[in-house]
Amino acid sequence: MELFGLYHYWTFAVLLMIGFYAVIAKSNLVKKLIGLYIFQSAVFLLYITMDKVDGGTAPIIQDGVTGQVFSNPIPQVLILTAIVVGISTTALGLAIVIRIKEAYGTIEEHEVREMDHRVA
Amino acid sequence: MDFFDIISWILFTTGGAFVFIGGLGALRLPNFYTRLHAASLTDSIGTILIMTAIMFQAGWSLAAIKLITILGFLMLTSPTATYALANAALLSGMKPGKPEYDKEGY
Amino acid sequence: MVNLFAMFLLTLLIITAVAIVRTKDLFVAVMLTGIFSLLMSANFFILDAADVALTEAAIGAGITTVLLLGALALTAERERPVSAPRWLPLVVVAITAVVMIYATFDKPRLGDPLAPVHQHVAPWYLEMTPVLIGIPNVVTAILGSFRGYDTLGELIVIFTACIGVLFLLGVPRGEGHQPPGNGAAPPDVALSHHLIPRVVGRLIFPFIVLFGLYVQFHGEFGPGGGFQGGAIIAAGIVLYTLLEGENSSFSAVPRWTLVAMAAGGAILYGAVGIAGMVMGGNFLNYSVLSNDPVLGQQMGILIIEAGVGITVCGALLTIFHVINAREHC
Amino acid sequence: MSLAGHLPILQVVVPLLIAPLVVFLRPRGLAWAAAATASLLAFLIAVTLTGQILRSGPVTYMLGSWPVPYGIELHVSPFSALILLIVTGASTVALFAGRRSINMEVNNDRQPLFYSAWLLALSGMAGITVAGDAFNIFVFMEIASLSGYMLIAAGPDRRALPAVFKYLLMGTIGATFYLIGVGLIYMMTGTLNLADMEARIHGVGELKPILVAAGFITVGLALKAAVFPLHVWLPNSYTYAPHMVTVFLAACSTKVSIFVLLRFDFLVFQQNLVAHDIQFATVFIPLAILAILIPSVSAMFESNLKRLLAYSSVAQIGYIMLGAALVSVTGLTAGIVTMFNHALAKGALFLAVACLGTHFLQLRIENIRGAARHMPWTMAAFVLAGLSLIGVPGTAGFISKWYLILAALQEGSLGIVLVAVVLISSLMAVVYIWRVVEAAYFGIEKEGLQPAGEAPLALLAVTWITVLANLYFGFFPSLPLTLSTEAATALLEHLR
Repeated sequence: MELFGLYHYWTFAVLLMIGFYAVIAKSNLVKKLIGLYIFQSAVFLLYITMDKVDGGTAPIIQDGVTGQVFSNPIPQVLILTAIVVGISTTALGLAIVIRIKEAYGTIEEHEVREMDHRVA
Repeated sequence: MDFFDIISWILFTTGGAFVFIGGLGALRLPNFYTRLHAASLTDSIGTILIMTAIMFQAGWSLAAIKLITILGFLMLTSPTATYALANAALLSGMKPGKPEYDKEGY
Repeated sequence: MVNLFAMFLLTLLIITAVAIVRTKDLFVAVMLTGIFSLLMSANFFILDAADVALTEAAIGAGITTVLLLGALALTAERERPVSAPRWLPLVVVAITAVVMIYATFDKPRLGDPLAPVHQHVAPWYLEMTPVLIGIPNVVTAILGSFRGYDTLGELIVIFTACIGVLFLLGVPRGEGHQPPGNGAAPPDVALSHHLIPRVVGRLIFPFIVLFGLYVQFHGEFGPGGGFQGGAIIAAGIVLYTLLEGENSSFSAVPRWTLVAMAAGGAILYGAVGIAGMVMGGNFLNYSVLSNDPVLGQQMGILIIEAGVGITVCGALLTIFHVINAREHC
Repeated sequence: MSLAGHLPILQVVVPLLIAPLVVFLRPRGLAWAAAATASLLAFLIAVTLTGQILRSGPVTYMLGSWPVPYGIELHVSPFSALILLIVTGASTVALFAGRRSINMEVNNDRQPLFYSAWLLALSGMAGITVAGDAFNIFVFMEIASLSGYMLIAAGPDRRALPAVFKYLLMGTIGATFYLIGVGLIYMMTGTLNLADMEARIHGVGELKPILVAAGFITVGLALKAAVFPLHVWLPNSYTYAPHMVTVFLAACSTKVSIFVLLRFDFLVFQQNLVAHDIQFATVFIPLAILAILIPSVSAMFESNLKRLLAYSSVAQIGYIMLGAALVSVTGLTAGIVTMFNHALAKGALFLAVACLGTHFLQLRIENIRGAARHMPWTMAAFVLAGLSLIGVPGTAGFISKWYLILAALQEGSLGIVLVAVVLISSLMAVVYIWRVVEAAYFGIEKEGLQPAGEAPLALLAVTWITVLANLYFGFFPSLPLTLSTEAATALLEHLR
C-alpha cells in the first residue's frame, strides 16, 4: 500500500504547483486569487494526510467505548485556523480587485501596468 | 446477509443506476433544458433511494432520524434549486424548444 | 476499498484544479472552485478529519463561492487571453515540484501509527482531555483551551479581513438604510419574480439558523464549533438577503450590529482570557474561572466558542453586505 | 502572579484588544488618541521587558498554564527585546508625529478602521516577536500582513492598489511556504514548540523532508523580508502607501521576518544539519552582495523620493543578511545592530519626507527644488538622518558599518571583498542622499510651487527627536550593542 500513501503527497505537490502556476502565469487578477486559494488548499491536504492512523476514527472520545484508535487531532486544529486565514486573504484580495476595477476599469494585470507606465 | 442488508443492497444499486443515468444525461443531451431534466433526476429519485438504503444500514437509531431530516431537507431544496436554475435561464433569454445548441454552444 | 475511493477523489481534485486554471470564463472557474472545496471536504472526511471537513464545506464551498460571485458581478466575466511568455512560470513551477516530490520519499507511510507525529504530543492530548477538560471532542478541546491563543489570533485575522474590506469598499456608518453612492434607496431588486424560491427560502431559513446554532453549541460533543456554526448562520442570512433583498435583510439584521458582532466576539474572547489572568492563572487559563477546574475549562470553552461564532458570523456577513451593496453604485 | 510576570502576553494583548474597541470611536481624533495611547503603552511594556531581560535573561510565559510542549509558550530573548523596541518605538513615533499627515490622506469617517488596522499590525508584529511556537508565528504573521495590506491600500494614489495586490500575492505565497516548512518539520518531529523542536530534530536531521522544510522556510521568510531577488513588492508598496504608514512599516515590517528567519536558521536548523553554516554562507553572501549593490544603483537613478529610500531599505536588508551570513558572533552582532540603527535612520528619513509631503503633492526631486529656504528645519533633519544612513562617524549608522567591517575583516581574503562592497555602497548612499540635498538647497524653485512654510510642529518635533536619537545612539551605543551581542551569542552557542 506504499503507492497509496505517496499518492496523497503527490496530489499535494501537484495541487500546489497548479495553484502556484495560476498565481504566476495568469494575468487576470480574479484568476490569480483563485490560484492562490488552490495554493493554500493544497497545504491543508498535506497537514490532514499526516493525521490519518490505520483503523482510526475522528478524535471524539465516547464515554462507553474503550480501546478505540483515534486519528491525530493537532493537524486538524491547525487546519481549522489555516482555512479561515485562506478565506480572509481571498476576501481582502477581492476587495482590492473591486477597487482596481473601479480605479482602472480593468482587472487584467498587463493592462493595469500599461496604464501606469503611460501615466508615469 | 439478513433481510435488511438485501433490501439496502438493492436500493443502493438502483439509486446508483439512477445517478449514473442522470450524469450520463447531463453530459449527452443537446440543449440546456433537457440536460436540466437529466440533472434533476439525480437530485430527486437518486437521493431518495440512496438515503433509504443508508437508513436500512443504520438500523433504528439516532443516525436514522438524522437521515430522515436530511432527506426532508433535500426533498425541499433540490427541486427549488432546479426551478430557480430553469427560471433564471428562461429570464436570461435562453429559448427552450430549439434542439440545436444554445448561444455559445453550451 | 476506501483507499481506492480516496485515490479517485484525489484525481478528481487534480482534474478540477486543472479545469479551473484552464477555463477562460470566470463564472465557470468560480463554480469549479465550489466543486473543488466540496471534493476537498470529502477528502478530509475520508482522512478522519470530521471538524475540518465541516469547516471546509461551510466556509470553503459556501462563503468563498458567494464572495467570488459577488466580486465577479462587479468585475469582468471573461478573462482576456494574454500572449505572455509561458516558459518562466513553468520553469519555476517545475523546480518547486521536483523539490516537493524529492521531499516525499522519506515521509512516513500514510496511516503508519509509529510515525513521529503520533508519538510525541498527540497521545498526551488524547489521554488528558477527558481528565482535564472532560469533553468528548478532543479537537475542540485543543482549539479552545490547549492552543486557545492560536484561535484568538485566528479570530483577529478574520476581524482584520472584515475591517479591511469595510475600509476598502467604504460602507458609510450605520445611520439609515440608504446604501452608498446614489443616496436614494434603490427598489428592492431582489428576486421578486422567483416566487417559489422565496416561499421555500422563507420556510427553511429558520431551520438553517437553528442548525447553525446546533453546530455552534454542539462543538464539545461532536464535530462543530464556533467557526462552522458562525459560517452556517452567515450562509443562512446570505440566502435570506439574496431572496428577500437588501433592505428587508438590513431591517432584520441592521448594518451596525454586524460590525458590533465582529468586534464584540473578539472582545468577548479577550475578556475571558483577561478574566483568567485576573483570577490568578496565566492568560487564557480557564481552570481558575470556577472552583472546579474541569467545570471552569468547559465554561471557558463554551464562552470562547460563542465569541468565535459571533465574530465569524458578523465578519462574513459584513464582507458579503459590503460587496453586495457596492453593486448599486 | 504580579503584573510584571504577565508582561510578555500584555505586550501583544494590549494593542490586540484595544483594536476592536477603536472601531467604535467615531468622534474626530478619538480614534487617533486611543491608538496613540495603546502604542505608547506597548512601548513602555517593551522598555520594562527589555530591562527585565537585561537583568535576568530570557523570559518564558506559558499560555493557559499548560505544561511546556502541550500548551503555547511565549519566549522573549534579548533578540526579541531589541525587535520589540524597534516595532513599538516605530509605531509610537509614527502615531505621535502623523496626526495631521494622516488626516490629509485618510478621510474622517474611515479613520477608526485605519487606526484599528494600525494597532492590529503592531500587535501582529509583537506577537511574532514573542512567540515560541512555530504555528503561532504563522497566525500572527497573517495578522500583521493583512493589516499591513490594508494600511498600504489606504494610500491616496490609485497606483497603491496594484502595488498592494502584488504584495498580497507574494506575502501570502511567502507565508504559505513557511506553513509548508513548519508542516514538514512537524511531520518528522511531532512538535510545534521551537525549543522542543530543536531538541527533537537531532535524530531526523538528515532526512529529506527536513532539508526541504529548511529550504521552504528560508525562501518563504526571505520573500516576506524582501531579501534581494524577492524584494520586487517593496518599492511600490512603500512609495504609494500613506507617509506615516511608510514610516511605520519601513522601520520594522521586514525586520520581524528576518528575526524569524535567523531564529529558525540559527536555532532550529543550525546544529543539526552538517555543514549547514557553510550552505547558509554560500547562499546568502552572494545574495547579500547583490542586495547591497543593485538596489543602491537603482536608488541613484530614482527621482521619486520615497522609492529612492525604499531601494535603500532593500540595500540595508542586504547589510543585515551579509552580517548574518558571516556566521560569526561579530557578524551576527553587526547584522542585529544594523537592524536597530537602520530603523532609526530610515524612520527619521521617512519622517523628513513626510514633513515635505505635507506641502508637496508630487514628492519628486525636481519638485522639491529650493525647499530648504522655506523648510530649513525639515531639510536639516533630512541631512542629519542621511548622514546616519551613510554611516558617518558619530551617528548610529557608523556603529553598524563599523561592526560589519570588523566582522568582514575576520574572514581573511573574502573579507577584503566584503569591506570593498560596504565602502562602495556607502559611496553610492552619499550620491543618492546628495542628489536630494543638492536639489533642496541649491536648486531654483519651480514657479507656482510656493510651500506655505515649515511642516506642522508635532511632525517636525518628532522628526527631530528621532534624529537626535540617531546621534545619541551614535555616541552611546551601549543598549543596542549589549542586546545584539547577547542575541548573537545565544544564536550561535549551539555551534561551539
